Amino acid sequence: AVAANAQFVMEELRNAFQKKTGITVESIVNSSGKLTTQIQQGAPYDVFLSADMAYPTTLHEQGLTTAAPVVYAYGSLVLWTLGEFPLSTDLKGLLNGNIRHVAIANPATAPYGEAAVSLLKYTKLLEKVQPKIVYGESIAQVNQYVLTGSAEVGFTAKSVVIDPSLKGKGHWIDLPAKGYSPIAQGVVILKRTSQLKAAEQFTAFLGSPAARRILQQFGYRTTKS
Amino acid sequence: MPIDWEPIWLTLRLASITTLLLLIIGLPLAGWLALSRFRLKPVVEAIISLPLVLPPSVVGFYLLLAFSPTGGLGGWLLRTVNVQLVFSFEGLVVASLLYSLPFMIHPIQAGLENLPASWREASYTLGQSPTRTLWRVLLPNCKPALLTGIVLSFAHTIGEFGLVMMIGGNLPGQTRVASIAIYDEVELLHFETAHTYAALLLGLSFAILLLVYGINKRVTV
Amino acid sequence: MPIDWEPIWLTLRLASITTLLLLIIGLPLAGWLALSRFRLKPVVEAIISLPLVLPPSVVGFYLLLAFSPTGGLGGWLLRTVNVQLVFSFEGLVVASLLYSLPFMIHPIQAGLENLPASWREASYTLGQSPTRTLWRVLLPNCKPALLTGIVLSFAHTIGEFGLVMMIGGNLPGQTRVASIAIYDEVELLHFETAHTYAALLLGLSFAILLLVYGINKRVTV
Amino acid sequence: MIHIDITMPRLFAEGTGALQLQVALAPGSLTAVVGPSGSGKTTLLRVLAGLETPPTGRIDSNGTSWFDTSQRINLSPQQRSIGYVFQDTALFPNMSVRENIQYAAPSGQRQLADELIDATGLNSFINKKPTVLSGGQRQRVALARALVRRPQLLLLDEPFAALDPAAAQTLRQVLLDLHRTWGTTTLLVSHHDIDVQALADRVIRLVQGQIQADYRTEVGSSATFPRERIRRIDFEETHHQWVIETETTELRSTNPAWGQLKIGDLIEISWTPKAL
Amino acid sequence: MIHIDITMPRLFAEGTGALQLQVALAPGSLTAVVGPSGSGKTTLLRVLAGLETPPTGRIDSNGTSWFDTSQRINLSPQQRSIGYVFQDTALFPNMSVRENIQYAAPSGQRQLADELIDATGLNSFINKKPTVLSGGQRQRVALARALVRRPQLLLLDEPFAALDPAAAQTLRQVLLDLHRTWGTTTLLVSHHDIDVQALADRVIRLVQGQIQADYRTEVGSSATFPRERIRRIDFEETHHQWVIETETTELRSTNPAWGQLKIGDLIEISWTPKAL
Ligand SMILES: Nc1ncnc2c1ncn2[C@@H]1O[C@H](COP(=O)(O)OP(=O)(O)OP(=O)(O)O)[C@@H](O)[C@H]1O
Ligand SMILES: Nc1ncnc2c1ncn2[C@@H]1O[C@H](COP(=O)(O)OP(=O)(O)OP(=O)(O)O)[C@@H](O)[C@H]1O
Ligand SMILES: [Mg+2]
Ligand SMILES: [Mg+2]
Repeated sequence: AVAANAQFVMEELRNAFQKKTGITVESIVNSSGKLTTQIQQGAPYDVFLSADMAYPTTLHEQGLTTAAPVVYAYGSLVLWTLGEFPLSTDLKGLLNGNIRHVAIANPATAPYGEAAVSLLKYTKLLEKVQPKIVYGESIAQVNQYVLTGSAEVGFTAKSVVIDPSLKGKGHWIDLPAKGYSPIAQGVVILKRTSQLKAAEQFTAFLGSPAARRILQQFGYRTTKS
Repeated sequence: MPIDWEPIWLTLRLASITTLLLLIIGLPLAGWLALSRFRLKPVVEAIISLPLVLPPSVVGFYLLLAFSPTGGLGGWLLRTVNVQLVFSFEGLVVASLLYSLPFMIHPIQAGLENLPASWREASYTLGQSPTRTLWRVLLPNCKPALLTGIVLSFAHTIGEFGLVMMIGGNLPGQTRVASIAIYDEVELLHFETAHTYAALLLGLSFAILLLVYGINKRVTV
Repeated sequence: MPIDWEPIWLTLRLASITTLLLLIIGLPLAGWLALSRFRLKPVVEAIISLPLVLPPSVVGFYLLLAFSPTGGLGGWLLRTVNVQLVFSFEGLVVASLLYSLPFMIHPIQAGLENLPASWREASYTLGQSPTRTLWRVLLPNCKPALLTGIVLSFAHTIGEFGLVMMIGGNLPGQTRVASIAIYDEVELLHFETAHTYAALLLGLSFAILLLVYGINKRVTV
Repeated sequence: MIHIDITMPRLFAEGTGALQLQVALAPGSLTAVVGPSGSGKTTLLRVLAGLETPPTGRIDSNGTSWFDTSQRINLSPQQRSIGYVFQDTALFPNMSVRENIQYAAPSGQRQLADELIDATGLNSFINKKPTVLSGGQRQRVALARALVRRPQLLLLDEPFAALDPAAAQTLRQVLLDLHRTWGTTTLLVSHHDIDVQALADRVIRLVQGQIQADYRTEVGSSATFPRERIRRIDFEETHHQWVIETETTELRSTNPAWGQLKIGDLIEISWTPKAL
Repeated sequence: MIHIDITMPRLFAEGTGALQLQVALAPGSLTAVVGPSGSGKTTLLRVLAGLETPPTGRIDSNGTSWFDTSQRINLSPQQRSIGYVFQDTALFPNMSVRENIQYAAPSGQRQLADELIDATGLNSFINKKPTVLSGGQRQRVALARALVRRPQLLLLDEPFAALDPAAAQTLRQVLLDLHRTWGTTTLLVSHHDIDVQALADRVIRLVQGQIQADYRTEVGSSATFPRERIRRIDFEETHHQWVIETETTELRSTNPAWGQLKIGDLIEISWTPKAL
């Protein structure tokens, strides 16, 4: 089970893992919250890659995992637009009158949204930008808002914008990691798994240099800073 | 935990407005479908049901494409009447209209088609137009079907969520309706709050539905 | 890009089975609601519409709680008939049944209520039971309403997604229906694939609906 | 014997009132119920069929209680061995003529259904749907359908109203034959004296829900005046009167209207007893 | 003058055929259409009203073409200034009696609606819904409704079938009065000779869709024989015959059925011309 924001990199990781071990991995994509609920109700998943640490921690506390969650990567935030708007790391550009809507993921449920809000707070722009903010259910919806032109700019994950299929679609900039805490991505093995060995192999693989390379390619950081 | 009533009122407003507009659009359309002998009628009937077969969030995605200020329709609307359909209550209404249309049209059309032909014929021979016949004679005589159309549209709009989430952008007081609020709480694993919201929504809806059915019974008996 | 047909077949299978089961459950229930003079009828009518007013994923959440092997109902089912309703095709069917029930019941009930009382009375005086009257006299004479029930249930089951996603868990070949497949592609920003899937689903559904409406026209003219 | 004793509030043309009557119908009798429009004739049939439930009363057929408010008995229409021909026929539009008639036929009784189709002259229409039938054809189907279960009590609500005289005569004959063969107790609502004449052995006249007259007639067809052809028609100058002669009757009248008649025209005389 | 020349394929009791007729109706005439059940009477009215479209034909009212296949003219029912009383009344269940009648009334014509309600004896029922009316009451509402627009052509499909003799007589009188006042050309389908007698100045007899007879009668009510009370009734032993006397008529008959009659009973004589 994979959280929505990790699905791009997951494909690549899956292929690499399969090449290495010959074990096929099926990924089930959904939002972290729904996956957590499903796991609580006995969903037949083996490994859970969450978009944050909170959900896997909850599962761990309920005794549904084999061990405490492990961070396998950190996501980083980017600002993305399809238009001609100049983007700057101080986010001042968001005040541009031609920008009607700024898409961020729901800060209550999505870690990237939470990060975006804390960044806006840090740059003291939150109040001014607030009327323009629209909330996506997840990063995926933010992406759709930006791609359809419904929102002129959006805060999304770096892993999204560097996906080859989106090459040339608008421009984006990295946002300084100062204003928000890096988005830790946790992984846990679920107790109900019937393939404990393969699951362990997979989590181990996530920490391997090969996996790290892939993660980095997709815009993840593998260390905290 | 304090309950935020705003999403609930917003939902009821959305559902009421949508149902009302659907009645205004749906009655003539259903009447036309029931009375006309147009050869391509089955095509129109099938098209009306089509939005249903796509998942709401996907319909929402296509509407987003159409409504967005850079899109053809959305841009035109923005320029000419300065109405923006994405991330606004108006947009939710338009999207709900489209998606709930079959729930209004089909029952009413079926109801009209089941009426004895002689009523229509009698009204025609009395010199009355098909429109007047529809309003004064046919529709008042298929109340159960009208009721079905209203209840299904209303209930469906209350529960609609994928579409609303997509088009609306979850803006408190504007597009953050109850279904999204509950959804968020479930996502957050705040089950208690979700239960409360769900119970409230169910209770209110139950009261409204009961009222509607109760009145219907009074009227028809 | 190769198209994975599995989700589409799965969807059609789910929709057909659900519609068929809904007919089997819905016809007697609608008949009972239309014919009986039970005092609490409005309550039953309201309850049938209730699942509609909650967002599908929230209904899915509650069903998950009920169906899960640790839940009362789910556990009981697992122990006695060894059927597991969560994350299985059977579970999807049960959930869809519940959620699409009003789309089958309401139109048919309305259709039955609009028939002239004398047909029912004539059948009774001919010594025929309410059940036989329902099957042989009343239902065959409200074909448009039956059609509405079938079309709405079928289309709605095809498009249902929030519920299926929650209960089904997106398991390929088992619960990964077309609506979820499209949703996934949209989420992945694979718009091309999503368009293709959507077009396929629309095309197939359109063909099916057109067939249904066409046949209906033939039969009733 | 069928005993009826009911009170059923209704609104009549003259104001609120009640259908209130006590009647006993002899087994095998054919009773005509006549009376002005809105006097409660249809209501009486509906109460007997169990389609309306009066607040108080008792109906008892050959010792079986169908309805008794004091004993809280109220048999359903299905349990009451009745045949009912509705004023609006109430044919089932989805079934062909044959299917309408066979719908209620006990499986062994196919032959009776066929006989009835013959007797009512519906042979050319057996596979047609009721919607394409003329009003009279529909009425005949309804009659055949009501007879197919050999009911204990046959209730007819104006079965001949939509029939032309010849067709009505044919059907009256069928009804009379069937009535003679099986002796089904029959209640016939009619406005037409000729029906009363040709069929009924008893006439009950309802006015505003009350029995205004109840008398026996001579049984069956012997009581009718057959239509007869005019053999001779003359104006007798002396008495200023027309003289018309048919096979059995000679008629003399000063009414000038007779002048229109020609030899060969059919005349028919109907009558209404004084009490009505 | 209304010219009709149509051919309309239909299935008759005797097999497939066509309603085929050429008729001209004089302005202000009242024509009765008679004929056996299923002979095409209702079909004729429906074609005239524009509810059925024959494959070929022409209908022309006072110089206005209503229907002409050669010129591709086909006016809708609304454009044809007709009043139609359906065989099944087709009252609107959602409207009260008054609303049914006023539904089609031009706004200035409320008074006419009220007059018609009076004339048809519906005063006690104006606020009732049709479902609680008796069959005859319904028929009267339908007639009043069809008359309220003062149509050029009035089409009546068995309007008296469900009425008792007295009510029918009242309504016939209303119809006749209205007909005399406005001279509406009227086509009346009926099975009952008495209607033909009392109302029609011309009779068209249809059989299997073809005109079998078409003749004029003396105009209006002068042609009827009023009901008369029996003043004297005796059996004359010598001739073995009954002698019955009323105000205008003396009747002598060997038919024993007359023995049932009493002084004070009403008798009524109707007749059918030979041609029928
Ligand atoms: N469902 C009903 N509720 C209340 N009153 C009714 C109902 N049905 C009929 N009535 C009234 O009861 C009276 C008797 O009606 P009924 O139909 O029995 O008359 P009828 O003798 O059959 O007349 P007709 O010869 O015209 O058919 C009428 O005045 C009518 O208005
Ligand atoms: N819609 C239709 N399609 C085909 N045939 C029809 C249709 N309606 C009636 N018919 C047939 O046409 C013939 C004439 O029917 P019509 O209703 O005109 O008879 P009618 O003279 O009015 O008879 P009645 O006196 O019994 O009412 C009948 O044999 C009937 O079966
Ligand atoms: Mg009656
Ligand atoms: Mg007819």
